[in-house]
Amino acid sequence: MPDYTGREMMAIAAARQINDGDIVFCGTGISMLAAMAAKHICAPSSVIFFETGAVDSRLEEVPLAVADSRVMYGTAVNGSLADSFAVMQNPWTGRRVVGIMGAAQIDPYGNLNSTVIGDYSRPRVRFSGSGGACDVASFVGRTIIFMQHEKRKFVRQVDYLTSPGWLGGPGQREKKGLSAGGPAAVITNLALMGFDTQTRKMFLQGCFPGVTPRQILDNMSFEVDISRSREIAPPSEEELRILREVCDPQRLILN
Amino acid sequence: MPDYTGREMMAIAAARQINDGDIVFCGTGISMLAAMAAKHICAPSSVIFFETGAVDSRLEEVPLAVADSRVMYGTAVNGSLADSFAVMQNPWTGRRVVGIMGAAQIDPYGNLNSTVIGDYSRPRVRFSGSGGACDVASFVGRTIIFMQHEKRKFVRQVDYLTSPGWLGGPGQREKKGLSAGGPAAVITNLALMGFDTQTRKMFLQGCFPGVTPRQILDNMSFEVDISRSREIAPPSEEELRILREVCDPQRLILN
Amino acid sequence: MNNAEDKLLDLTAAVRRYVTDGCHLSIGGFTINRNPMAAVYEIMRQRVRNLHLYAHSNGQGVDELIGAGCVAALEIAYAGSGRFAPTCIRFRKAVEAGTVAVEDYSNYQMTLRFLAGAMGLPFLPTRSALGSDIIKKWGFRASRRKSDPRLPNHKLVVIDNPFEGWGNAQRLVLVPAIQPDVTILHVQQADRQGTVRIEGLPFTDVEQAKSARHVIVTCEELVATDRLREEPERNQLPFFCVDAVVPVSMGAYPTACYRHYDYDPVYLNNYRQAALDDDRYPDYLDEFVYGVESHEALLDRIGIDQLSRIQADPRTGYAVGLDRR
Amino acid sequence: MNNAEDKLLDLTAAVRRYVTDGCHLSIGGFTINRNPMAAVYEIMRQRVRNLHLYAHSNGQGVDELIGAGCVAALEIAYAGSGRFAPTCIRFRKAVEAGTVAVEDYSNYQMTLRFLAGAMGLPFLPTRSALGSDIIKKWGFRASRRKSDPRLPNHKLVVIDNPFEGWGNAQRLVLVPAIQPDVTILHVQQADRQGTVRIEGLPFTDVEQAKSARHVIVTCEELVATDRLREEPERNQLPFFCVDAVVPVSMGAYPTACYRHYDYDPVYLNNYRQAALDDDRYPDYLDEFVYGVESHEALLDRIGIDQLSRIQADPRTGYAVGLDRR
Repeated sequence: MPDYTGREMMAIAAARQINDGDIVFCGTGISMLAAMAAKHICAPSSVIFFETGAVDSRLEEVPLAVADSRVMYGTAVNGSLADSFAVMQNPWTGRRVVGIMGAAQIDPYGNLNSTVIGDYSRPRVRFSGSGGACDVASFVGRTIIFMQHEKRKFVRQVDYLTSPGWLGGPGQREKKGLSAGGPAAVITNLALMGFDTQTRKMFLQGCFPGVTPRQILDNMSFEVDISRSREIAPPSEEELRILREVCDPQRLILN
Repeated sequence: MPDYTGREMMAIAAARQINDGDIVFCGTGISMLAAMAAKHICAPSSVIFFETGAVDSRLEEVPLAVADSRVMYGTAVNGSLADSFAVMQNPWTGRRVVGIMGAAQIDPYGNLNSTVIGDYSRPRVRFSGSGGACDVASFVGRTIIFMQHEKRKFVRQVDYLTSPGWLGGPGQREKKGLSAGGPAAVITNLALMGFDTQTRKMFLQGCFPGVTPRQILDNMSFEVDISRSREIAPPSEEELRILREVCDPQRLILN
Repeated sequence: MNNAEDKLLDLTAAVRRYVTDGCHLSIGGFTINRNPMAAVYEIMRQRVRNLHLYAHSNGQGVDELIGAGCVAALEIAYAGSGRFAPTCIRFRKAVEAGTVAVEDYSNYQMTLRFLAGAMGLPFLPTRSALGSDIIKKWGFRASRRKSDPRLPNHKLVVIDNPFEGWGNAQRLVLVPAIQPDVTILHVQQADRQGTVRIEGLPFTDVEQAKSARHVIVTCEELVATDRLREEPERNQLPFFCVDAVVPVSMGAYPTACYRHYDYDPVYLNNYRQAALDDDRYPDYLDEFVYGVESHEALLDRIGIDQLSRIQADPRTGYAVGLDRR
Repeated sequence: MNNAEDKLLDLTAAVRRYVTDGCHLSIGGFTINRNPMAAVYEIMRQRVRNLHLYAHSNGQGVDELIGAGCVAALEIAYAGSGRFAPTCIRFRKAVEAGTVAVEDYSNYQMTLRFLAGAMGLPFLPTRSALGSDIIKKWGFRASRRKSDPRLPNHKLVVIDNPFEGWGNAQRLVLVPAIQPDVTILHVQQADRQGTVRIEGLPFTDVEQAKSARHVIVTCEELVATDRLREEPERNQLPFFCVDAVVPVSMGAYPTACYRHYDYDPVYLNNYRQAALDDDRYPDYLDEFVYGVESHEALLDRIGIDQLSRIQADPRTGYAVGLDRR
């Protein structure tokens, strides 16, 4: 079994969640690597798509921001922000989009905080804010979330609900007026978490090699069902080769 | 005094209404000729602007429709319809737009009908419909209207109010939520009609050479104030040369 | 809408698959420019019926579809073909005869309605038409609207500005989104995947396409994907919005296609004469539409002499000095 | 906004004329690309104070203006500079210290807010953020909003769909228009009249410009009007939207300008180190902003060696193989 880092495992686990034909909304960092890798691993006709308006970028080098000039090269269309978010809010195209995003906090229903820790009017810690995350979470068919598995990040209630997940549970999104889509998976440095289709609550879908369900629970501030957990296959040599040699040879994101 | 036709007089009279710096919204036909002539006569830095999205077209030949390929050549921007109407609804640019349009009927407040004669649900005569006329009339700083001077066209009440003029009189546009602008002039085959700044009612501003105020009244279904009428200067030789040789040498619109 | 690498289809098959009796159809272009005429004629030849047609200011395409009896209902801002027909003639006759139901909007309202559909919104606001009969008079009655789930319950809705005068507006008109079953465009260039490049004015083609469930693109030139991607700034529609790509040379004829050919004044004048005369109109249809089996056959009938007269000048994009009387 | 044929102005004069204490300013660009940095540094040098700043996802420009104490209030979706600063550092410190008031929106909401301003509308609708704290929690209190005529009375308004479920929507968020006093863009090309061509992604620059009362455009290249008009499809902003045209070579430095130069990882990493250290930050300002008299002087200080490393490759539009660690 080849050696690999936690970040590499995360990127591969996310790439495997992408289906052929998906339109993949990428944020900055590891989500871009996952989308780049997916095109070589399992989803050759998935489309890499940025909120900045770039459609199907030819990523010869890994971008360091969604507005990096590298996303503008060889695209089908270089649209505007207004165009890109309309693709996601549009029912025909939006349901085909899978959004990949990170956050500072997540709750059992996949609601995300990327705005503040503490009180909004007097925050203890201020983050970047929503960017396009709230929009993507509101509109698209499916979202995949990257998180570090830590107690302070997996919380009962987020300090600020930036990006709507399943809100308070079944039927809540429809009631509020959001799309029928929602969080499908959380990929952490330890595990793959899913959301129960009945309760919309997070559960442990699988542990990364060498990780126990107990470790998962120890790193969260709320309980999740661990009964359905299975071990996730480690990255194959081919998957690692693609990630390291094709996607990020300079290890700009992987390090 | 040179010979000239009624249509030539109309085009020149309209051209003279255009101020340097105006953004001139043109419809099809004689309004285009007026805008083309104005650039040579009195408003060299006026901008010819089409609802189709063409800005500052280089009109080497007269277009026969606002979507004629001739409006696309040498423009500053070839925008979309969404762009062009936003220029007019936008407060900073919209107030600088003068719209030129025609209609089938007009009432004393400059409200226009270009939709039907008779009942809307069972029309006796059907016309093209609003196109951009209603939008322009709703948004811009000033409109100029072309009409044939006939009783059936100058009516007490239009059969269908397609494009709002001064509606029912002073303050009505603001009350309904329209821009502060409105009809400034009506140019007919006989005369130049203005709108009183107090009452917002149409009045006779001037007769074309050889036309009497009596003739004007005989060709309208409502009374207008004729006390302020003065004779309009005929087209100069230079104005006619521009119109005939520069703007429409094939006489596609002038005939 | 899909990403399949190759969406090439022939026109007969594309129309048969997506343009069915009773469907809600939108066609691109404006008056006498870039109407998808090859597709329009194919729809006529396939005798599609009861179309619910959306356009903003589409002239020739709308008039021909109405003339051939394909259209039951029409939502439109302007039915005219410039100097060739200030009001479209078969349209006028059909409305006066009561054989086509019409709902009138302004041009910007129709644009916003397609844009709302493209944006996935139920409506967009504007200040256009406040105080006008466009708001007061409905072409489709309330009862008809309520009983048809494919029509919004209201033609337009006027609301007070919830931001209390912000933006210097007291009142707004909300225009309901359009989501056609299919939109058909004719464009200058496309690749096999469906990425589209329009030259000159795009009109509302892009919004019309993005609002639709299915999109057929006919194009003058089928271009290699790599070539289109050398200048993505000039492309307007990404491939995932498009279902079928149909190369059709002179596919907008007799309307114009910027940088390729001009409108044909001879054809349009001839059409006007036929359209004005109820006795002659069936002969026009027989000769130029039903009596030819394809757009190529129509162009053959017109002949190379006339077609060469309307070829675009490479400098200006239209036929300089063309006799347009 | 005017049509004067010649709108050329130098940067000092343009900033002095349009960017005044307390004005509502919007700057173009996105994170580390096409920020109007030459203008940002000039604003800092002119010690403009109490700016009300609008951006969607502007990283470097926002952070520098805040760091220099120019900004009193900020409306924004995202303050980050990609991998160089996932959260902008001086922004974070100022918000945590309570020295800058912030109102949070999503990126699409900010885009729609500029678009509403550009369209002359008080608001636009969206479905984004329903159920989130972006709707529930206000940065600017209701009392502050009511007392300032330059702010809308509400952050956001949620309404029921007046078209009763049309478009499959029960509820919509209305986002209020922004009408900045001045918008500043940095673009690749402009002519003396003010027509603008942006290459690569336009972001929301066009909407930001059209929503503003005044527009300053800094450009890499001043191009002849006739040349821009050979391909009008590639131009985005007509001259009548622009007040001042200021040619500034490398005017987006240290952020990128597609097809001209890349972002400078050395400068941005150096900036991050300085921004993290309250003691070092004044030295950064003294050395790179206040201590140089113009953008040209800043570029001289950086030196030709480093600048040549970030020159764009003509094939890709960025600096291939640049060491970006």
